Amino acid sequence: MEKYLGLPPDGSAHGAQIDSLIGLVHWLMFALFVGWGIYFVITLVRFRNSKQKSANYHGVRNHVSTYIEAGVIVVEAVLLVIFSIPIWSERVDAFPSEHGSTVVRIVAEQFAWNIHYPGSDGVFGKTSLALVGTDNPLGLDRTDPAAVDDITTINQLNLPLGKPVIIHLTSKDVIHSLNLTAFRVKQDAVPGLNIPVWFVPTKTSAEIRGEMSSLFSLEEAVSSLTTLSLPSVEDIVPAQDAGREGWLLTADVADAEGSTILSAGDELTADNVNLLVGAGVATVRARIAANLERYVSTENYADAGGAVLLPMHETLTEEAVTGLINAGISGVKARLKSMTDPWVLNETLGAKDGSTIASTGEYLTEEII
Amino acid sequence: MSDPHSRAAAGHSAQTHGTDGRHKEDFLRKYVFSNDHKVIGIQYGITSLIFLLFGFTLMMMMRWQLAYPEQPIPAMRFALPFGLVGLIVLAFSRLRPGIHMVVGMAILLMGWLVYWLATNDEMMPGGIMLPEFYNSLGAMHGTIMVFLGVVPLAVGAFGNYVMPLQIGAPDMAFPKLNMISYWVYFVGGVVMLSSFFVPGGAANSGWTSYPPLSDIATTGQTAWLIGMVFLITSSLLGSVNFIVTIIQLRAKGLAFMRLPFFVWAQFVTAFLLLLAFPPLEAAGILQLMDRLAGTSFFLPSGLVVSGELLPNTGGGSPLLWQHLFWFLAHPEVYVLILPAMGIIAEIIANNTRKPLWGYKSLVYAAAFLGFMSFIVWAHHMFLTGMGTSISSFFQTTTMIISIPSVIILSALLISLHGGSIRFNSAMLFALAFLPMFGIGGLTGLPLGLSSSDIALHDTYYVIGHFHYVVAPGTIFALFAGIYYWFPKVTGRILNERLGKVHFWGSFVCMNVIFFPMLIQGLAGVSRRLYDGGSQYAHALGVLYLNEWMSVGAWAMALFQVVFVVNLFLSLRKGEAAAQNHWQATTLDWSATPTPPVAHGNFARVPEVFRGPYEYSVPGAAADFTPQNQPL
Amino acid sequence: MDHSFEIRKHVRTYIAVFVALLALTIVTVAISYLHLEVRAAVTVALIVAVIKGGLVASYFMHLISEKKIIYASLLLTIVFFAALMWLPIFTTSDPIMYNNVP
Amino acid sequence: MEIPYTVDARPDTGLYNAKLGIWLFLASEVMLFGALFTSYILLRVGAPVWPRGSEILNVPLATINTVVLISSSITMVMSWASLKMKDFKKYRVFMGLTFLLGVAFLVIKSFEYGAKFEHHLFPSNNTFFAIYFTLTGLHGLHVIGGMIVNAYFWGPGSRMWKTDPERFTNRVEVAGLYWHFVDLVWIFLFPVLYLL
Ligand code: HEA
Ligand code: HEA
Ligand code: CUA
Ligand SMILES: [Cu+2]
Repeated sequence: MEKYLGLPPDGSAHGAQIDSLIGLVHWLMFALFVGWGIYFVITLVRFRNSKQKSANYHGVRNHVSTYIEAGVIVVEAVLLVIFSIPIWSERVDAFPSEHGSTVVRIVAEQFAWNIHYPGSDGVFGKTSLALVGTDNPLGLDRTDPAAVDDITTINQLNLPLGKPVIIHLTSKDVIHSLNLTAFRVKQDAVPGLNIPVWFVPTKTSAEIRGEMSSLFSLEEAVSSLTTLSLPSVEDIVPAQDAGREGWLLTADVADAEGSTILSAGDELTADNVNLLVGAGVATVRARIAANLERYVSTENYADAGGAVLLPMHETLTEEAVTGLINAGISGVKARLKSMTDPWVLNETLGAKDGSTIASTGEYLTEEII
Repeated sequence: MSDPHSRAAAGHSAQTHGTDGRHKEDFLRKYVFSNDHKVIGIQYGITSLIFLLFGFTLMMMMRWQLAYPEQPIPAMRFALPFGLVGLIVLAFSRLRPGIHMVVGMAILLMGWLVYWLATNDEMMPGGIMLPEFYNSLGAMHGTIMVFLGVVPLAVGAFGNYVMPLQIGAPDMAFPKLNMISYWVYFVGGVVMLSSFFVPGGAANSGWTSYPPLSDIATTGQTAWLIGMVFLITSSLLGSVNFIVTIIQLRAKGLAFMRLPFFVWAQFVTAFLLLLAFPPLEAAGILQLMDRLAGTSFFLPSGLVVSGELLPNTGGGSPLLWQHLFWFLAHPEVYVLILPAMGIIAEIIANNTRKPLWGYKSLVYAAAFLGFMSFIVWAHHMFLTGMGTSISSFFQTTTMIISIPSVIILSALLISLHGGSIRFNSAMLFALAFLPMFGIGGLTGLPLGLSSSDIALHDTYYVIGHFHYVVAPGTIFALFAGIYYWFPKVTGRILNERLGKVHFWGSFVCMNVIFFPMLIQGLAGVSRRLYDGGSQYAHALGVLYLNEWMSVGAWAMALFQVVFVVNLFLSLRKGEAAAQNHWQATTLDWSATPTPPVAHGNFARVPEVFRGPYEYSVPGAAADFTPQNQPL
Repeated sequence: MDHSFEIRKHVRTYIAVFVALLALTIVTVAISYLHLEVRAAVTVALIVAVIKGGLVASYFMHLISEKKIIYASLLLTIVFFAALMWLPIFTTSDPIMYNNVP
Repeated sequence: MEIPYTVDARPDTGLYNAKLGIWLFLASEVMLFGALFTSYILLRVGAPVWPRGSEILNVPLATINTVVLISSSITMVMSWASLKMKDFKKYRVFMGLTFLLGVAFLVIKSFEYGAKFEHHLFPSNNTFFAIYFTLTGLHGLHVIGGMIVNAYFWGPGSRMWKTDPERFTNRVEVAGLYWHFVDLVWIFLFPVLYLL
């Protein structure tokens, strides 16, 4: 059953247990649904009123359904007692000894995972709230002898293969969800609590990536690429609106005398808007430049003369897009970058309320730091 | 076809009222601040349908973002249908005050709100949705659907209108309180809607409003909390009223075990609302204190938000909120399903022309379900750091609670056997409910086992699970109920042909929308992602489904236009309904004219002589023997 | 005819209950000045409060001779209240077991 | 058509509607305050230190308030008993007293709050004060609600005594049940917040 459910690749020692439980439950679900489904369809056909002119007051007289219900109870009990509870117990009670394990601390915050390795001494340096700052998000006290060899990273977790990993998970602000999909690890990071999680990674990211590409047809993904259409991003903007950061002019703007005050590509900052309003300009042509760099073109684009403006697989840049607009091209076929480069860690790690976390960065290298 | 007596009685409420000077009521008393449970039921019905429509539209905007992240939203395309439908409804009003007028205006207002949201530069610079705004839409979609749409429709409208009729009561036990419940609900709804206009927009911490995020969220969250306090108060008053009515006002001879299953469902539901809602009210008060009075009920010490140490003293617990929230919210999901099951049971018995199979086991299962629903809540919290014993407790109770649902479903399925099944629109929706709820319920099982929940928690599998139960489940049941009782309420029948178009279209669309969610969920795609997972490597292979689902959702909207047109067309031009149009056995159809007597429901107090579903009794003259037919 | 005799009898009970409540109030306050250790203080204070609450409910609110339906509803409430109170406490007292000596 | 059992009890349940209604409402109130007590316990259990209420709150004032509320309960029950004995005058006296005791409770409470605010003790100070103000504040709101009802039955609402005395007696009984419940909540609040 697991095979047909399309579960993501599994790179952990315990993942197979979870997957097989998911498979088993789905067998139960499948049996119940198909069984009752067949019964349902047959009854509907057999007892339609065009065929069955009058109903039978008593209907079914046997109690077969009671046996089915008893059967469901038994199967559920088995799933519970033999599978779910023992698996859970192993996850939360049977922590491996810290000797022989890789121990890391992960402190979540909007929008990053702060990762703290104890270094060669195996002891985490002291941290203090007072020291927390942009360059020291963990508040690590470097004067503490235990902290000298500590290593901290953001959004990048490198772990050795085949050795248990113990993560001490907490959060600085809101609840986050640590979700390492390919390792069947998921745990809420709750501020104020320190929650331990453990697993044994058995595959490198390269291996997992390999499995994914064989698992999913890339063709399919490519055929569903989004089209980033330019004309609809272009818009007429009333200049007296406050500054519009992120909006770029698409044409030069001249004042009444005809001298250019702003040129295409300039951003509509508050200052520039004031300038325009001062010059009596009421509307300008502009377009939004939101996150263009996240897209990669999927076709070659050339101007009427055949000069290449934007080749395939190229990141959409300001110049390229401006060139396209100038050449009168109305849309670009593009896709989100992360599709070819799936292992770039996501920086928008949502909250548990909005729960998300990217999981899979470049984290599995052979050697521990 | 039309029974002359019933038409005359129907006329009573419409015309004769004004002329018979005895109780001349002004418009306000009669339609706005009415104490008649039927009018209040209709008020609930209209209001909640409009909210459903709005919740639906918020979802369509989200689905745009999920299908085409980073592309500007075509605001007009979202607002236009409202304009069209609103104008159609207004056209039916012939520009005279009345139901059409009110609803038409309300729909236009919603359309304007949608347009305003979609073109709001703060939330959608250049028409491109900000993540925060996506979060607002999600939180408000969930909240509106659950608390302002489905519950008021299932309980406030159907319960209010039908239950007193089915038990032979002249009204609810406390008619004034009933009116107050409605208006408190209305105010709560207005507060919720107005939160879109506060700085920072509407609440954006999910319908679950988990702190600390919700404690530090923008002002919209405060509005959400205040709105919730109103909604909870309304539900509490309503549930007291329901329970007292069912216990005290049953007609002579109507013993508990002769109650239609719908009444039982409402009875259990009322208890759930009564006892599960107060803890959320308490939690809401605590969160309001956190936000307004600077307390730290849900804030532990030492929080650093965007690099700043939070000034609160700390000492609180974020998980406390989760316990209080889910103590309500799990029973709440059964509040969403029980009335739906009640409706389905009525319609199945009626359209198979035979008694429900295993009436007693249905009743006991419903009661047991209600009881158990209070002690499974922490299955929503498996991943908050639970040890083995407590997680075993909650997964065991969760497995136990699935059994009564299996029993109810089995009984309803077996009830079909031996029937003479009429496939009218109401029955089609009711029948579709069974397998759809089946999928929804069955997908609850892997979530209920804590070990498999590790993989599935917070993924689209959860979203798929509960939408199967609430959308093609409950929403279908509500549609079925509307087709079934519309004649009772209005004296006219809904057009069957349009009804079937509505059914088949919705049925296909629902599955196109929600089945892919299960697939995405198994592949590990997280919920509440404003880009639909396009940044996830493991989502790669199932990402194309996003567009399918969105197209399904928009197609779904088209079929709802058919429904709205049907409602208003039939209200004006529909075929007149006979008194007992469906030849039903329960008192709502058999003991009162169609529509029922304006005050007091019954011309004569009915007396009950038999069980609720005496269809095709061997040797009886007709294939139905009404409950009030003397022995 | 009426039940005024019976009511008069009730009135005497009410006054007795009132006196008992006053006395118990003094008892709790007095005990609190003993500065018992927390666990004992909690136990005693709760026992006294339960007695007082019981008196109010039984006599002023006539629970002592109420109808079955009311008992049933209250019993249900008490059960759910107990669940609401104890299950979160059990949950917090059963966290993931990390019993690790490095 | 009249709604049945607004005055007389339904034979099989032995209850009139409002009585069942108020008890159900009180059941929901039990869950409301129950949830707050649960929060109290959870927060207290999780706190490294928890102040003793008796050391920072004004126990004498609260004791007086306890006595005030208990007294108001007895006057409330007496007002109902007076109606039962058909003594409307006495009813007015007892109901009036109940209301005044409610006022007294609130006045004392406001002194207590005032003193706290003067010492810059606010809900935001710590979890103890947070729960203290929330619980007593919510309880205070319930007292105010009860007083509004009582005032109504003392004044305009009492006209019903002339037209429908039995129904009026029932209403007073129902108002009384609510009022006793508010007293009952205080009986638990008092030791939990002030003494422990
Ligand atoms: C109406 C609403 C409703 C209903 C009825 C249910 C019913 C059930 N739910 Fe669901 N649930 C929700 C609404 C609902 N749920 C919501 C809204 C959420 C998410 C909240 C959020 O996080 O935002 C949720 C989340 C949720 C979770 C948390 C998941 C997570 O966040 O990780 C869990 C876990 O145990 C769960 C379990 C169950 C179970 C075991 C049932 C059982 O009661 C189901 C029992 C039913 C059956 C077993 C089906 C019987 C069918 C048949 C026998 C076959 C019929 C076949 C044919 C007709 C062909 N649900
Ligand atoms: C009762 C509850 C309910 C209902 C019915 C629905 C219905 C639908 N929901 Fe919703 N949904 C939730 C409750 C509900 N939802 C909740 C609680 C969440 C979680 C929020 C969170 O994460 O915090 C959620 C989240 C949610 C998401 C996930 C967002 C995310 O995680 O990022 C999505 C995504 O597609 C979605 C889609 C849909 C769709 C396509 C429908 C469709 O089925 C809609 C069908 C609707 C109708 C068919 C309405 C028809 C009625 C009319 C047309 C009225 C007629 C009007 C008049 C006569 C005036 N919902
Ligand atoms: Cu960070 Cu979720
Ligand atoms: Cu649940």
